[in-house]
Amino acid sequence: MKSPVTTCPVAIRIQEDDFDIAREIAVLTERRTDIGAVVSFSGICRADEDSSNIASLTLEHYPGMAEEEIKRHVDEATSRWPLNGVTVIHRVGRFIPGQNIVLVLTASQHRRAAFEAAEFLMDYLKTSAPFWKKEESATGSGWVEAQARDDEAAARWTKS
Amino acid sequence: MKSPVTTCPVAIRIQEDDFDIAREIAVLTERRTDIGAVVSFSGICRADEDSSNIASLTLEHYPGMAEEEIKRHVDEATSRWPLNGVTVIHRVGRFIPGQNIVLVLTASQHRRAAFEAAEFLMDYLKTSAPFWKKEESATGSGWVEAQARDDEAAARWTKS
Amino acid sequence: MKVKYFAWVRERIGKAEEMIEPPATVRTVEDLIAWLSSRNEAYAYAFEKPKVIRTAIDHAHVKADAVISGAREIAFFPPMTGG
Amino acid sequence: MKVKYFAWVRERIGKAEEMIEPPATVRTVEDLIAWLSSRNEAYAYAFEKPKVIRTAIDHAHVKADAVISGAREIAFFPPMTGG
Repeated sequence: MKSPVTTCPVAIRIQEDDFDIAREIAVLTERRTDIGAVVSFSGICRADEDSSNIASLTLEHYPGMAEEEIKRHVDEATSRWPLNGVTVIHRVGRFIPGQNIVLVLTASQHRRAAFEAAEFLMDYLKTSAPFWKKEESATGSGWVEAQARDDEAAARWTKS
Repeated sequence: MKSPVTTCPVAIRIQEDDFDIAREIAVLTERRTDIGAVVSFSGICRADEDSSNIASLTLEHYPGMAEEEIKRHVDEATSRWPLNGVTVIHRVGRFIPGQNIVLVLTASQHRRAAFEAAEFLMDYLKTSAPFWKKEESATGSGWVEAQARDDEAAARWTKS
Repeated sequence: MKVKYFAWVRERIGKAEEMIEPPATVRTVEDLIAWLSSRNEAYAYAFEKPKVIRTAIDHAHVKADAVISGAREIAFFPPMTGG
Repeated sequence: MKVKYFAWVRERIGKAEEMIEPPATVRTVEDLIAWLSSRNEAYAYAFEKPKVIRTAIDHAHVKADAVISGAREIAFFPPMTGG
């Protein structure tokens, strides 16, 4: 039999606008019959970040480096897992609780690769992509501190 | 501060109709500000299951037991991870490559719980929920055989 | 009791369900498979590799040594391939 | 070379970027942080805990002992909190 040609389109966007998960999944999967598994992760602004009541979150990034850093990790993901498509969208600007912040989509023949690659990408976005969150609450505003648990999550993927 | 009341709505459906991921995510997250992470898994009919070219897949299930078996595993997932919502939709009937078969959605405060619970549910759906796939190809039709790798994937979650 | 068959077990036996009344000596799932297999070639073919067959009693997975008395519905099927 | 500051490093220094010309004795990222810190209290405050500060040279993360010669753009920022 003929093995189908597998391609892995990659889309990386940093934008203020919201994203449409269904549309992004459709873009990845339309007219393809080699994808068996699609995993999506959406990160949403919560009202209770670190036990203070959040009124809003402002996301700042390092233009240029942010895209390049995400690209480096997407490239690592596509070399580590047999992926058929990856989409990463990170929003910047000011958000209120309930609004979308980040989307990671991974497509593969089998679910394990799609799950692992999505988790890998999220762990690296959290700890290595140059984005910073400032939170506003009733008691004032301040920069969100990095979490040790995020460093530990990213460290899981280091090849020994 | 007042800790927000966290609820975990559960929806389990077995249906012939397609599902709309965006709508299902909206149902889980609308008017909530306690959800920080939503993971979706969609399983899609591939053209190249087990190295034969698939024309169609027919999904049969055990009505009654299928819903109960999924419910048992959703209950286990909600007891093992702090989840804010779970949706499982499994389609039955006849599918051609490219069509959706299954959707698992998990919502949580943090991404790790959402990722692990979604993977746990998929591993158990594959090995323990009473569904069977029959494939048709140019050379005939036959029942898809269970994969050892799926049993191994499910065994990861057994508490020792 | 009611017995249900799924996937190729159903196809080999040629029916999706039936009512049966096994004798009292048929105590376990294993006994029931042997008793059904002795009926005719269709059953014998369906159950030719008993270790492959999965069984549920009243919608819960059980092992071959499970006791069948009191069961309302017993189902036989191949390993599941959903998801 | 161009220097950029992000998040609370930017807020403490009071600007997002600037051109600098450090003397040749400033060889590494560590040296540069010390040299900037000596300029005034705003810089000293931004860099008061140098171990917390992350540095990128030309869009790539580097460590404190990285050599800065040849760099077009150096950025200082706190640990990242995206995603």
